[in-house]
Amino acid sequence: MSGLELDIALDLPGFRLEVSQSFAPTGLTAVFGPSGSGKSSLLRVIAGLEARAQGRVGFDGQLWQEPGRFVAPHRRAIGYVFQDARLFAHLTVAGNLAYAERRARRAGRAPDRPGIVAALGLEGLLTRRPSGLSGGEAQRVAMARALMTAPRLLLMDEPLSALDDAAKGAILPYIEAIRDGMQVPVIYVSHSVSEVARLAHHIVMLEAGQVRRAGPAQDILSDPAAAPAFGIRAAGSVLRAKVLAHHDDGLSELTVAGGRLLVPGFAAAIGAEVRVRIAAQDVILSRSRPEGLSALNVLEGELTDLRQGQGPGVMVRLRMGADQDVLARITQRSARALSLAPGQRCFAVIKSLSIAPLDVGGSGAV
Amino acid sequence: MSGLELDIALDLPGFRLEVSQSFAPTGLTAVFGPSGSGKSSLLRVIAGLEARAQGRVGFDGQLWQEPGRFVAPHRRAIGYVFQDARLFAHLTVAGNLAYAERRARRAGRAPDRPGIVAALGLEGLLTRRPSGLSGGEAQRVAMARALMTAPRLLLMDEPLSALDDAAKGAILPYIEAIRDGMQVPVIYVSHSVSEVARLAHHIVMLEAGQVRRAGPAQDILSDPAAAPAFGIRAAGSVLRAKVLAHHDDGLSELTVAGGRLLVPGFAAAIGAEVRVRIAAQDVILSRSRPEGLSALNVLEGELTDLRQGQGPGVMVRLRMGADQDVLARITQRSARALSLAPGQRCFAVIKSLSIAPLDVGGSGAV
Amino acid sequence: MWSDAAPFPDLTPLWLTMRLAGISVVILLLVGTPLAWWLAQTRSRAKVAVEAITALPLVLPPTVLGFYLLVLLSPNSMLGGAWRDVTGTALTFSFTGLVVASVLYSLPFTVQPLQASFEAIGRHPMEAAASLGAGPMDRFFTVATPLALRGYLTAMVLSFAHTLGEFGVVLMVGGNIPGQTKVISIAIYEHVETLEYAQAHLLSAILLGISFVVLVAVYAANRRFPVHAG
Amino acid sequence: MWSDAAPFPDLTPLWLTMRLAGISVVILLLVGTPLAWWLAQTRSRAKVAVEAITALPLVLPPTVLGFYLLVLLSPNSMLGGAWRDVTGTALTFSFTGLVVASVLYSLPFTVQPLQASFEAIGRHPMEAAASLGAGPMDRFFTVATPLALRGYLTAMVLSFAHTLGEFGVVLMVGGNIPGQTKVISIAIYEHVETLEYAQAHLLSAILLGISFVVLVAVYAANRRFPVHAG
Amino acid sequence: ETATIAVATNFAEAAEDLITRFEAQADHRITLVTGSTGKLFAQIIEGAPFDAFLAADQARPARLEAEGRAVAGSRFTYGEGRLVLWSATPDAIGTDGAAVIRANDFEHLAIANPDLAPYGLAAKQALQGLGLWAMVKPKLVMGQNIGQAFSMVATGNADLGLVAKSYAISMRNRQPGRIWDVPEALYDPIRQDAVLLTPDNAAAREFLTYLKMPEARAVITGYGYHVE
Ligand SMILES: Nc1ncnc2c1ncn2[C@@H]1O[C@H](COP(=O)(O)OP(=O)(O)OP(=O)(O)O)[C@@H](O)[C@H]1O
Ligand SMILES: Nc1ncnc2c1ncn2[C@@H]1O[C@H](COP(=O)(O)OP(=O)(O)OP(=O)(O)O)[C@@H](O)[C@H]1O
Ligand code: MOO
Ligand SMILES: [Mg+2]
Ligand SMILES: [Mg+2]
Repeated sequence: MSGLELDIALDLPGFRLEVSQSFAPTGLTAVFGPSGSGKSSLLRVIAGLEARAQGRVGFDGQLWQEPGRFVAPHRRAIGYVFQDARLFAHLTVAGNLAYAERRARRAGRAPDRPGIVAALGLEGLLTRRPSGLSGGEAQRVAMARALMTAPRLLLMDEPLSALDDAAKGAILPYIEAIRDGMQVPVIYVSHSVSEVARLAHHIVMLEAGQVRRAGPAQDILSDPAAAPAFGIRAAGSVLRAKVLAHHDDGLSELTVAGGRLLVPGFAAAIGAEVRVRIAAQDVILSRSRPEGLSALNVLEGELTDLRQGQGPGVMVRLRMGADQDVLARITQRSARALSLAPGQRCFAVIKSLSIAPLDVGGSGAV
Repeated sequence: MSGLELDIALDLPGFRLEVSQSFAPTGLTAVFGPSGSGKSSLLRVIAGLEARAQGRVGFDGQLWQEPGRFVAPHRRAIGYVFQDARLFAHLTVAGNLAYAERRARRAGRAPDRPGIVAALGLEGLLTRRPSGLSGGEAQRVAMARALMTAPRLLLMDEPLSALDDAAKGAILPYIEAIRDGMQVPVIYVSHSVSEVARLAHHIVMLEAGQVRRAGPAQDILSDPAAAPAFGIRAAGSVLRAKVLAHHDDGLSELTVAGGRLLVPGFAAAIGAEVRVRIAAQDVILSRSRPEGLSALNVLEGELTDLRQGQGPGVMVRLRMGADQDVLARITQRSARALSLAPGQRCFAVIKSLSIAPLDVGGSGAV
Repeated sequence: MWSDAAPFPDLTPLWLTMRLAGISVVILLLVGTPLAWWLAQTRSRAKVAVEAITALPLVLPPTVLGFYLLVLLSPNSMLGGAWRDVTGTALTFSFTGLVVASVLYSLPFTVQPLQASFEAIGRHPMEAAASLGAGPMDRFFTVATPLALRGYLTAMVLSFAHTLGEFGVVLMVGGNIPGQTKVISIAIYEHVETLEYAQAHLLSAILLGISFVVLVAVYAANRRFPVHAG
Repeated sequence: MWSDAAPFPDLTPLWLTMRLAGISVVILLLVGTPLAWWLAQTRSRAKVAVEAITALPLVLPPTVLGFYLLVLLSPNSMLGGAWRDVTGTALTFSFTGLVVASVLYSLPFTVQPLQASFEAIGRHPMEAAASLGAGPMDRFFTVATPLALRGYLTAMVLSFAHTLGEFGVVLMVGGNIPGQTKVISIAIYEHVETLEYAQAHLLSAILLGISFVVLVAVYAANRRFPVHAG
Repeated sequence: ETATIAVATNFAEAAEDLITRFEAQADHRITLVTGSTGKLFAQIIEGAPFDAFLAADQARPARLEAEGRAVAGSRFTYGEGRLVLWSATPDAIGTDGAAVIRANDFEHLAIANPDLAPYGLAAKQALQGLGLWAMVKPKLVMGQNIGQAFSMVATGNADLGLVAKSYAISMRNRQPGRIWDVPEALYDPIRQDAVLLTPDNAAAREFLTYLKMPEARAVITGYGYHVE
């Protein structure tokens, strides 16, 4: 199975989008970039909604677009969550969902209606007209409608931007289930680093219509060079972990290279592989193993490099094992005070609870 | 000067908004609540856009609404950023801005056009039609248009939801300038805790059309009982601080009750009062003063109470001085291991860089 | 002039008219919809010309248009001749001819409002429908049509009413044959011309009354199933 | 029947017609706009009835409507009498009378498309304008009107074209007085009736040609300054 | 002085000719307004500014006179219309038009509406007189006036028409074809009356007087009308 292959150019008055990029056939690819960088335009090209786009679009061995050939949007079996909700004003919420479901079934795909309605909390809204929905409600309905197509490729344009954390927390597991359980590749536009960190296996960074960086989420999120683009506060590392135990006091224990981690309890089978994101700024460094602190997680590793950023910070990389790094962002002052230098053994102190629930996710297919 | 006084009820099919609340005459009041709780409806009532609303609305000594009296929306001198951008499709970006400016000037108010255009980064967009704007661009134009009314009261409905952190970082200081410099009260709907924490002097929490809590931001954000509503990860404390020095290595030093804090450098006069927000989950506790850590900030205080939450966490309150508390969220396991109990002297370890730039703001008029 | 006792007028023309108006409106919608849709979508340079041509039948006085249609549809003409060869009947002086004439004459009243409301929909809902797997015909009927309901209403009201009142064209092309092409507008006209004012008033009142009831029903239905804009 | 040499027809009726159509369209917009706006906004129960009544002038055959208008506007009637008392001139058989009749007859073509496009705007842009300090009149002219441009176009095209071609009403009310009330539709009609076909063709061609140019200009202008929907 | 004169459509061509001649010898200007007799009548009742009325029948001028809308005693017959059978197809009509109709080898026969137009009534009477009314009735198509009936024949949609002779022999008729004069015994004379509407308009009064002069009568005869 091959994924999405793009080699396209789109000229809009005063803006040019030029993307030549392969997307993984499974997992979630986050498209990240500043406002106006061409994220929505990219999704439109993939969906076949930009007649002006030049070039090639291929998906799963099929050519959707090449010179002289153009597969119409409705034949691409995509689900598209638009940045604006675009609900049908003449249909109720239930009617909007049924619109998608009917066509999916006709094409031989079977969406899980009750599951979607429940995941997005739409039970009470089904008889409403779109004009009677709040902003967040409309966004949830739009997402449900796209899911109701049971798509082969899911395009989501900032689907959670109008939602509060509680609603996001209810919806994200459902997106993960689609991403992993249904093996539907997802292309996900977002400007929320925590969403990207939790969900993405791959990241494509756009800037002014061009791909600036692209690659596995783990690499990009832990690459100090990429940090400025995400905002320095988003830098962090992603560790592969194995579930060791679930404890009575609500904590789950994981093994990672370099030690063990206690994280807020979550549902996963013992032995399952998961990913844990550790934000660089949540890591405290110590030359000696610290004692008497409330922080439960201390990992030991080798300091491989220090990189001076703009501002008062230094990004420090600790190697825990093959391919497993932890990033720590500390002040220059601290680095001097601790006389940090490459080659030293160091301890990373991580407050268990600063590993956000959002940041523990299924392993996906990185 | 008296602020906004509301005593209103609004019946929509299947939803009732009932709010009786005074809003401070200066500063920014964040309206916070889950999707569908009535935040947008509340703004609509204040703006005079809900003809169905019953009751009284008063602002600045004027009665905008009471039985038998209704001041039309265009006479209220408000600025309103709608949740959807609502730009005029028949005008360019410049035309949209001029529309607001012309009417403001006619009413004797003088908006700062170049300042607004610059703050929102609209220089390159002025000749565009709304249909040619990206989602974030449209949102910025909508915000600029509302600011161009030079309003006496600014209503903003999730104005930054479509924007990335970099754009937010550019816009927030401008909102602060309006809030403080122009003494325009702002009512600000948001579901972003970091925005609320940075900007709000007051918080009104809505739930199912009712006010659940209301009060100074500092109290509500540091009240463990309110934490669940914000999401446990949003809990934290706000300390009053005084700027002591700006150091060469890019750090600024503040005095707070309980000690000194080093934070990423920011612009403020020596001696100025600022507010510092410390997220409860970013605090590590220790019974003894810790040594050899990269973390620079250690505050000493008295443990006043421990509160067991849902899940594996415990919220611990340290009293630093009169009215100045630091909240720490740690695991039960740690609390047991450290044998924490009220009355003990404790040390709070705070990574300087976990005090987010967004969380250091002007002191406002709390 | 306002006589009180008068023989009750023959109502055959009324039913004939209703049939004509009904059939014409149906055909107008069938013909006008694709034309309006094309006009709303196309970026062709021909668009402006086609738009103008669509409105032109209105410009000619009905009787004169009727005269030209008489020439155009006559069995001696290419068009009328071909029709006769195929169907064995003439287009002129027949109910079918009336329908053709009415459709031509009322076409602008159907096309213009439909086009305007198709244009007002914009491309967003259609894009959403496409992304949900709806093909062009599918989304036309399930999205564009319901969203253009107000345009259909306007189109139907204008063309229905216009066909009822239309007279000059119908007279020329139809030949005023009782029971076949003598519609109510001709009947009322005749009563007026022959100074049978009482009967003219009565027929006018009936026509107005029925039309009023039909229109109120249509508008009330429209009010019950509105599309909530914004 | 298609003669080649014919005296060039008198063009006075053409200019008269253009004047009539121009003035009528202006008055129709002035009268139709508030009516359409009211209809688009109101939640009154009377709305449906008013909507239906607005369409009723269409239902009557033009000559018959003309006859009723003749009776209504005649100096012998209350209305026409009052007009004569105030202005010193009669409404019937005058250019003013023609304008009144044209406006009445073409009103539905103005009101219906305007109402439809006002309704399509929805309340959101108007709310935004109010929040920016625009009062009701202000926002009507600066927001509703430009957003309803397509409706104005339809209204103008339909009423302009209809006034050009209108004939029965005008003939009855105006009395076909050369230079005063003899509009081009009547002139063409007369040429046809009196077998002056060549002149009828010529006048028709001129009328169609001018109308085509006007319509193309209007549509092209509309294309140049479009409101981008969604 | 100027006068506005309302003339029934069928007489329009002749009236134009007469006005030209009249204006050449008198110091008056005449404005011609044409229309169907019924319409002109209704307009006169409602106060139309016409100074004289040349109708296509006798009934309406008489009624105007009776109702005091016309100058008493001014009414007179200016011409008598003649009915002919006419077809746009050359040779469709031989020497015996009645036989052509009787042969029933046509699809449509156009007449003016008998309820509205005097020529229509005459056509009906003629067909009844020939005993052919019931036979042709299903094939009749009707114009509201004689001009429309003529158009139906001229465009080839109706094979035959019973129309005013003035139309069939008009200089403007480009398909003269063959005509058959319907015997006068078959229909009541189509007397067309004129009446003065405003007593003090010299132009109108003099024009009506002119119509009775031999010169005018010759012109009228030339357009296919009978003048007593
Ligand atoms: N016209 C209406 N008819 C019926 N219900 C409505 C209407 N408008 C709003 N509501 C309902 O009122 C409730 C409050 O809506 P409101 O838009 O104020 O929510 P909100 O707090 O702004 O939510 P969000 O964060 O999702 O924008 C919602 O449940 C919504 O569905
Ligand atoms: N129809 C158009 N005409 C001209 N420019 C356009 C048009 N559509 C989009 N653009 C421009 O193309 C650029 C990319 O737009 P796009 O919507 O893809 O941005 P985006 O990355 O999705 O931004 P956001 O995060 O703000 O939604 C923007 O600068 C936008 O102004
Ligand atoms: O000239 Mo007539 O009166 O219409 O037949
Ligand atoms: Mg976008
Ligand atoms: Mg809202």
